[in-house]
Amino acid sequence: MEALTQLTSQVSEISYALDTFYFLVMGALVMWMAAGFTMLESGLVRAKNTAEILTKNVGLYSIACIMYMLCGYSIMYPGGDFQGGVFNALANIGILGKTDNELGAVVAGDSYYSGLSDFFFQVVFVATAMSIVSGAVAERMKLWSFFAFAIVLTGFIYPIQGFWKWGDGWLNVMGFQDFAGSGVVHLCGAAAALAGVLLLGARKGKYGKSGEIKAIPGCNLPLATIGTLILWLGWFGFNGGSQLQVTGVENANAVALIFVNTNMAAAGGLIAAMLLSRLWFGKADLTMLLNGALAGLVAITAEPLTPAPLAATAIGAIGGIIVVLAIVTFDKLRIDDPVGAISVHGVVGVWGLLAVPLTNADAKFSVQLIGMLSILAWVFITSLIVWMVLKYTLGIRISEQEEYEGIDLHECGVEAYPEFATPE
Amino acid sequence: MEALTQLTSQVSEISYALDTFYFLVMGALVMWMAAGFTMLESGLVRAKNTAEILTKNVGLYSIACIMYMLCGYSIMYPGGDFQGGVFNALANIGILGKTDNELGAVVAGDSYYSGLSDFFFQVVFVATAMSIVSGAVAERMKLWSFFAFAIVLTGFIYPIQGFWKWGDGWLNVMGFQDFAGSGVVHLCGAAAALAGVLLLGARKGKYGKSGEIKAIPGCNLPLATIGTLILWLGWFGFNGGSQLQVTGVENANAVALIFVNTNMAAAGGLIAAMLLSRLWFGKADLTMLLNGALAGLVAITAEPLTPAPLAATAIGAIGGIIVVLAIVTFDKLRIDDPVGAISVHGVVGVWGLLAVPLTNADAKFSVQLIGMLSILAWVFITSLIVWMVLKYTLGIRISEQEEYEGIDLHECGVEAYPEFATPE
Amino acid sequence: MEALTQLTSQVSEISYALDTFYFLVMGALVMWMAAGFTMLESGLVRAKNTAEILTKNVGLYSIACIMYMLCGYSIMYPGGDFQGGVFNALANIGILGKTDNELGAVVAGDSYYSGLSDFFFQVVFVATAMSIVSGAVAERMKLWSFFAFAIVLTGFIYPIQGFWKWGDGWLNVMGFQDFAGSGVVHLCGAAAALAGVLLLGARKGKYGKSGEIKAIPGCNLPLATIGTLILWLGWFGFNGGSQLQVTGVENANAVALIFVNTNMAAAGGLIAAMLLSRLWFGKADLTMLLNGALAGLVAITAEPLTPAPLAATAIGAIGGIIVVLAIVTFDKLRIDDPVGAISVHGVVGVWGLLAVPLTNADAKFSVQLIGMLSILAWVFITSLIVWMVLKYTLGIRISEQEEYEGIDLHECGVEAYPEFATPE
Amino acid sequence: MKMITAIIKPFKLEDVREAIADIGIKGITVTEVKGFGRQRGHTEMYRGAEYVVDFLPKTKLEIAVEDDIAEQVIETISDTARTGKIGDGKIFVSPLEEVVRIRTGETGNEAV
Amino acid sequence: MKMITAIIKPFKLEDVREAIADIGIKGITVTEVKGFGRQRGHTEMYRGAEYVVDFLPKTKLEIAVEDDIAEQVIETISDTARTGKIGDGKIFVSPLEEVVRIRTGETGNEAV
Amino acid sequence: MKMITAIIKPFKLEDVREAIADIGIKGITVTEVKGFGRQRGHTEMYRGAEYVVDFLPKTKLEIAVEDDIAEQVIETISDTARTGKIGDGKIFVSPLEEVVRIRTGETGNEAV
Ligand SMILES: Nc1ncnc2c1ncn2[C@@H]1O[C@H](COP(=O)(O)OP(=O)(O)O)[C@@H](O)[C@H]1O
Ligand SMILES: Nc1ncnc2c1ncn2[C@@H]1O[C@H](COP(=O)(O)OP(=O)(O)O)[C@@H](O)[C@H]1O
Ligand SMILES: Nc1ncnc2c1ncn2[C@@H]1O[C@H](COP(=O)(O)OP(=O)(O)O)[C@@H](O)[C@H]1O
Repeated sequence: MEALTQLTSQVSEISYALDTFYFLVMGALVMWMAAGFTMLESGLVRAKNTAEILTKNVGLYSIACIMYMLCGYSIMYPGGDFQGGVFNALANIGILGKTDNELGAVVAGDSYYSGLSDFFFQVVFVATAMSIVSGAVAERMKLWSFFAFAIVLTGFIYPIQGFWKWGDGWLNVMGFQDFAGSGVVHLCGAAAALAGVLLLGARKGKYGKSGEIKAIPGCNLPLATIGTLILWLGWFGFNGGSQLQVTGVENANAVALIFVNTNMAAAGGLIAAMLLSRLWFGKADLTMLLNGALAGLVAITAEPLTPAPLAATAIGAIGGIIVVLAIVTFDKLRIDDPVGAISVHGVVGVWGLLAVPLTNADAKFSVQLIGMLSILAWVFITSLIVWMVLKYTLGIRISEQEEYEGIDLHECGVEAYPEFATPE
Repeated sequence: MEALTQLTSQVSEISYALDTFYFLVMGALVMWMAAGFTMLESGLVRAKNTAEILTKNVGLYSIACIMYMLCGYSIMYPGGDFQGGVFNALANIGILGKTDNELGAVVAGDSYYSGLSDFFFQVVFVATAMSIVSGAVAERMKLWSFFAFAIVLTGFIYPIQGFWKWGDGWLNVMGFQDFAGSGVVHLCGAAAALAGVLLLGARKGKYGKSGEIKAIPGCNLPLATIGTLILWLGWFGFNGGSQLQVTGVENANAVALIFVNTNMAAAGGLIAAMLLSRLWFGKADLTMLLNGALAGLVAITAEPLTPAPLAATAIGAIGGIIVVLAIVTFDKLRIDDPVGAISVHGVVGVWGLLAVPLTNADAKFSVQLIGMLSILAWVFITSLIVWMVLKYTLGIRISEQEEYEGIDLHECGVEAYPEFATPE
Repeated sequence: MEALTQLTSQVSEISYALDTFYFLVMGALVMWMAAGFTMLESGLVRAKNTAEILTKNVGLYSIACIMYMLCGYSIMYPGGDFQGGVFNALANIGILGKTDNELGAVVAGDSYYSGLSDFFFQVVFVATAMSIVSGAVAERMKLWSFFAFAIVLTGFIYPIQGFWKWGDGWLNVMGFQDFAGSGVVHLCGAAAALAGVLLLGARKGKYGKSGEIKAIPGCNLPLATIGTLILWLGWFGFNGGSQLQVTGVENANAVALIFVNTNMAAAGGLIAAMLLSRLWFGKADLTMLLNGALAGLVAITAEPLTPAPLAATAIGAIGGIIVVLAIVTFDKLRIDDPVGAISVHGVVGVWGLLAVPLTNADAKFSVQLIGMLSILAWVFITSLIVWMVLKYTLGIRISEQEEYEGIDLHECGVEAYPEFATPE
Repeated sequence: MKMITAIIKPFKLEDVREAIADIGIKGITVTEVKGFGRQRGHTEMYRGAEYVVDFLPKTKLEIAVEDDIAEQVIETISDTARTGKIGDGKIFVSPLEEVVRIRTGETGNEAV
Repeated sequence: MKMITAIIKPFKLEDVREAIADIGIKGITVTEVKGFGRQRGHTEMYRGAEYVVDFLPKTKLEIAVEDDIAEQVIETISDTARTGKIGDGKIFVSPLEEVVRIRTGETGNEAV
Repeated sequence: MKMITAIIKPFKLEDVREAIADIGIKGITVTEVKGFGRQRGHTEMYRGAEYVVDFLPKTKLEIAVEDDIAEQVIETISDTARTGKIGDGKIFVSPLEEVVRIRTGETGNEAV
C-alpha cells in the first residue's frame, strides 16, 4: 500500500513536471514572438528608422517584463495563489520572496503546474500586446514617450482588462469566450495603437497635397518575412499553451487540435490574402500575404479548439480577406499604420471574437459583442488619455527635420545600415 | 485495486500526453524549417528576385498544408484510424468533423499519441519536400505555375510515394529503410525540382556564349547562413520526431542518439565541404559550407539511429564531399540550380539511402536501390508531365524582359530591398 | 503485486523519457544560440568582413562538436558512465560504439536521463564558449588560424577547466558555485578572446594617430538584434537545462524559476544599459542595449536559482551597467573588441560569479574568487601560448591590404552583400 | 549647349524635378553623391566612441540644355532648391560641344 | 581632349565596354545613376496604394579621349547601346583641358 | 573657373580631403564610382564557377575652383593620392562657365 502511495505521489510529480515543462516551452515560443514583431516591423519601415524600431521592440519587451512583475500580474490575477510571491518580491529581495507549489498540494491535486511557469507564460503575452503598438506608431513617434506609454499599458491598462476575462472578472462570469486572446491581447494592442495613431497623425509624405495616398515601401522584405514566420511558430505556443495543461488524453488531444487549427488558419489567411491581392491589385503583394497569415492567426486565437481543421482554415481565410480590406480602408481614411497592425490585430481580432459562436455552442454572439466593445472602449479611452498627457508633456511626435533625416540618428545615434542605405 | 486501476489509467494518460507533446514540439521544429528554406533561398538569389522567392516559400507552405489536409494525408495513410476525421472534415465543417483517440483506447494501449499530432507532424514534412523545388527553379519561373505545381505535388505526387513507405505500402513491406525521409522527402523534392529545371532551362546569363559557366552570386549571405542554421535546428525535429515516440527508456535513448547523430552529421558535412572547397578552389566558399552542412543532414536522415556518433560524422562528411562535386558537375552539365537543391537533397539523398546498409543490418543494398529508383522514377516522371502541361498552358518561364528586370516587380509588384539595391 | 511492479517500471520509464526529452529540448535551444552569435557578430562587423565571420561561426560550431566528441567530453567527465561509449566510438565505427542506460538501471534509480542527451547538451555549451572568441577577434584574424585555435580550445582548454567544476574536480569539491557557467563557459571564452586580442592588436583605423578612438559602426543592426533575441531565447535552454532534471515538483519549480529569472535579468540588463547610455551619450545606442541584455543573461548564469525575480532583475541590471563601462574602458585601453564580447562574457562573467554569495548561502565569496581566478588564469595562459604558437607558425593576422579590402574576398572568395555594399 | 550640374538637398529633388519639367525640360540624370561644404556633418556616438559624419548626402542633377534656356533653368533650380539655410548647394554650368540621342542618332539641339 | 559622357541602359554596359575596349580605349569610369527622360517609369501597387517609380536605373560612362578618336568612340557607343526603344540614352561631349595620370604625373594625351 | 574631377582609390579619400582643405578648398562633391583602367579586377570562385570582377571601386571627387588655384589643387591631389601602384587614378580638368550658390544666389568666383 505504501508502495502504491509512493507511486501515486511519484505520478503526480511527473504530471506536474510535464505540465510545467509544457508551459515553459510554450512560453518560450511566445517569447520568441518578440523577435517576430521586431523583424516584421523593421522590415516594413524605411532604413532610416530601423535602428529605432529595433530599439523600441527590445525596450518594450523589457519594460513589459518588469512592469508585469512589479504590478501587472498581481492586478490581473488577484486571487491567484502565486502573485503574492512575485509581488512581495519587492519586499523580499534576495533569498526569500518566492514561493511555489509544494509537493503536498500537488499530490492533493490542488495545483498541476508551477506558479512561476504561469507567470512566465503570462508575461510574454503582455509583451505581445505592446509590440502591436510599436509597429503602428512607427517612423514618427518619440522614443521615450513610447516607452512611457509602454509602462502604463503593460503595468495597468492591459492587466485590468486581462483580469476581466482571465482573472475571472465580470467578462468571464458573463460567459465571454476568448481562448487565447483575440480580444484580451490583440484587440487590446490594436486599440491602444489606434488611439496613438489618431493623435500622432500620418507620416510626412504619406498623403499628398491633393489627397492622394502615397506608398512608402518597407526597406527589407526578407526581415518582414522571417518575422512573420517567427510569429507563426510562436503562435503554436500562444494558442497551444493557452490550454494550460497537456496531461490527460483530452488535454493532449486539445493541444494537438489547437496546433493543427492554428497552422491551418494561418495558411488559409495567407492564401486568401494572396488571391484577393492578385485579383484586386494584379500582383501577389508579399506584404499583404504576410499580413494575411497573421490575420489568420489572430482570427483563430479567440477559439482554436472548437472548429474542425477545415473550419479553422475558413476562419483564417476570412481573416485574410478582412485584413486586406481593412488596410486599404484605413489608408483611405488617412489613418497611417505602416505595418498594418491595427488591421491585423484590431479588425481581425474583432472578427475572431465574433466568430466564436459559429463553432462554440457555449458562446453567445451578444456576449462576445459586449466583451469586444468593453475591451475596445476601455483600452482606447485610457490609452487616449495617456497619449494626450504625453503629447502635452514630453511630446509624442518628432520634429519634421528629424522625421526627414530619420529617427535613428536623433534618438539612437546609430544607423541601422550605415554602409548600404544613404540617409536622405 | 481500484486505486491501482485508476493509477494505471493516469499513467497511460501521462504517457499519451508526453508522446503527443513530444510530437508537437518536434513538428513545430519542422515547421520552423519553412523559415530556414525561405531564408536560405532568399540569400542565394539576386536582390531583384527576392520578394518572389519569399512569396513562393510562404505560399507553398500554405498550399502544402491545405492540400495535405484536403487529400494528401488520406492518400498517404489510408489505413490509419484518423485520416477519416480530417478528410471528412470536408463534409463536417464546423463543430463536427474531428475525432481523436479516446481514453479507453489509450489505456488499452491501442494509441499512444494524438492522431492530430501525427497529422501536424506529417503536414510540415510535405512542405519541406515542396520547399526543395522552390530553390532550384528560382529566378526564372512564373509564380502561379509554381503554385499550380505545388498543388499537385503536395496533394498527390508526394503522398502516393509516401504511402509506399510510411503508409505501409509495398516499399515498406519489401524492407526498404528510410527512417525520416532521405528518399520519401528529400529525393522526392529533388526529383520534382530536376524535372522542372530541365524543362525550364538555365537563368539568362548563367552560361556564356562560348560555353563558360558564369557565377551569379547570392545577394545576402547572412540570410543564407541563418537559413541553414534554422534548418539544422529544425532537423532535430525532423529526425528526432520520426522515432514517433519518446516514452520508454529505449525510445528516449533512441531520440537522444538521433539528436546527437543529426548534429554530428551536419558538422561532418560542413567541415568536409570546407576542406574540399579550400583545397579545390583555394577559398572557404561559405555557400559550399552551408550546402555541406545540409548535405550531412540529408545523408543521415535515412538512418540516424544505427550509426554511432563517429560513423554519423563520417556519413555526413561523405555527404559534404558529394555535394560539392555534385554542384560543380550539374553546373558543367548546364543544369542551373541557383541554391544547389538538387545536389543537396537529390544526390546526397541517394547517398543517404544507399548508406543505410553500412550500419543497419536489417537493410539490404538491393532493396534500398529499388526503393530509391522507384521514388526517383515516380516523382520525376509525374512531375515532368505536370510541368509539361503547365508549360503548354500557363507557361512556366517568365519573359526575358521580366527576367532582366527581376521577377519581383512583375509578379509581386514590390521590391525586396527598395532602398539598397538598384534593380538593373 | 506484479501489476504494481510493472506500473512502477512504467512510471520510471516515463520519468526517464520526460527528463531526456527536457534535456534534448533545452539542448536544441542552446544549439540555436550558435545562430544567435552568428547573427549578432555579422551585424556588428563591416560588410566586407561579413562572409568570413559567418564562415567562422558555422565552422567553429562544427569543430567544437567534433573535438568534443573525440576527446573533450571524455576529458571533462572522466568518471561518467557514458563518455567511454562516445570515446570508444573511435574504435567501434559502425553499429557498435554506443551504449546508453538500460531499463534495469533506470528502474533502480541509477540514471534518470539518457547519457547521449547529456552529451548533446554539453556539446552545444562548448560551441558557445568558442563563439565568444570569434566576435572579439573579428575583422582581422586569419580564418585558418582561428580554426586551429578552435580545435585546441574545444578539445582541451575548455574541457579541462570544465572538469574542475562540472566533472566534479577540485573546484567543485571546494564548493565553487557556477550553476550554468558564467565562469566555465562565458569567462572561459572571454579569457581566450582576450589573449587573442592582445596578440592580434586593434583593427586598422580603430585608433587614430593622435590617440583618438574612432567608431567603426556595425553594418547591419537588424541582424545584431535578432542575434541577441536568439541568444535570449537560447539562454532559457542554457540555464533551464542546467537544472539537469525537470521531473519532480522541486525540479519543475526550479526550472520555472530559472526561466523567470533568466528573462528578468536580461530585461534588467537591457533597461539599465539603455538608461546609462541615454544619460552618458545622449542617445539610446542600440548596440549598447543589446550588449546590456546579454550582460544580464551572463550575470544570472552563475546562479539563476536562488534569487527572487526582483533580485534577478537587479543582478542583470548591474551587469548592464558594468558592460557599458567595460566597453568604454577597453576602448580607452585600446583593446579592440568589435562586438564587446570580452566585456559581456568576461567582465560580466566575473560579476556573475562574485554575485552568487549575495543570494546563495552555500557560496563563499573567497571560493568564488579562487574559482574565477583559476579559470581566468588557466584559460588566458594556455590560450596565449596557443595564439603565440600560431602567430609564429601560420600567422594570426591578415595583411594590411587584405584588411583594407576585406577578409571576405581573401579568405572566403565571396562577398556577403555583393549587390548592396561596395567594398572600399 | 550647356551642361547644368546642380548639387541640391535630397529632399528638394521632387520639387526641382517638377519645376523644371514645367518649363519644358524632358531629360535629367540624377546621382546620389556625398557633399562636403560649409555645412558640417554631425558628430555621433557609437558604443561610446565619437564618430564624425563629415559628408552629407546630396543629390546631383545633370541637365543638358540648349543655350537659350540655360539661364531660365538655372533660375528655376535655384529658386526651387533654396531653403536659405546652409547646405543648399550649388549649380555649375559647363560648355557642351555635342549631344547624341542614341536611339535615333540625332545630334545637337535636336538631341537634347 | 574630350570627355565623353554616355547615359545607357544598364544591361548594355558589358557590350559597350567590350566594344570600346576593341577600339583601344583603356579607361572608363562608371556610375549608377537614375534617369528621367521620355521613357516613363512604371506604376506599382504597394499595400493597395499606387506607387510611381519615375526614375529609371541607368548607367553613366565617362571616357576621356584624345580629340581624334572622339568621333569613333561616340559612334561605337551609339551603335552598341542602341536597342531602338525609348530610353536608349544619350551621349554628351564636353571639352577637356587637361588630364593627369596620378601614378606617374604624366599629363595631356599621354595620360588619357 | 575650372571643374577638377579626380578619380582616386577610395582609401585615399580622407587624406586628399584633408590636404585640399589645408590649401583652402571648402567644397567637394564625392561619388562612388566603378573604374575600369589598366589595373585589372580579380578573379573569384563562387560555387566552383569563375567570377571576374572587372570593375574596381573608385572614388570620384568634383571640385570647382577659381582659375588661379587650379594648378595647386591638381598638384595637391596628385601628390596625396599617389601610391605609385597601378590604379592610382586620374585627374580631369574642364572649363566651367558659371557657378551659382543656391542659398544666396551669388555667382562666379564668389560662389565657388
Ligand atoms: N567648390 C565646390 N566644388 C564642388 N562641389 C561643391 C563645391 N562647393 C560646394 N559643393 C557642393 O555643394 C554642397 C553644398 O555646399 P555648401 O557649402 O554646404 O552650401 P552653401 O555654401 O550654399 O551653404 C556641398 O555639400 C558640395 O556637395
Ligand atoms: N537633357 C538631358 N540631360 C541629362 N540627361 C538626359 C537628358 N535627356 C535624357 N537624359 C538621360 O538619358 C536617359 C534616356 O533618355 P530618354 O529620353 O528616355 O531617351 P530617348 O529620348 O533616347 O528615348 C534619361 O533617363 C536620362 O538619364
Ligand atoms: N580615359 C579615361 N576616362 C575615364 N576614366 C578613366 C580613364 N582612364 C582611367 N580612368 C579612371 O581612372 C581609374 C584608374 O585608372 P588606371 O588606368 O587603373 O590607372 P593608372 O593608369 O594611373 O595606373 C580607372 O579605374 C578609371 O576609373
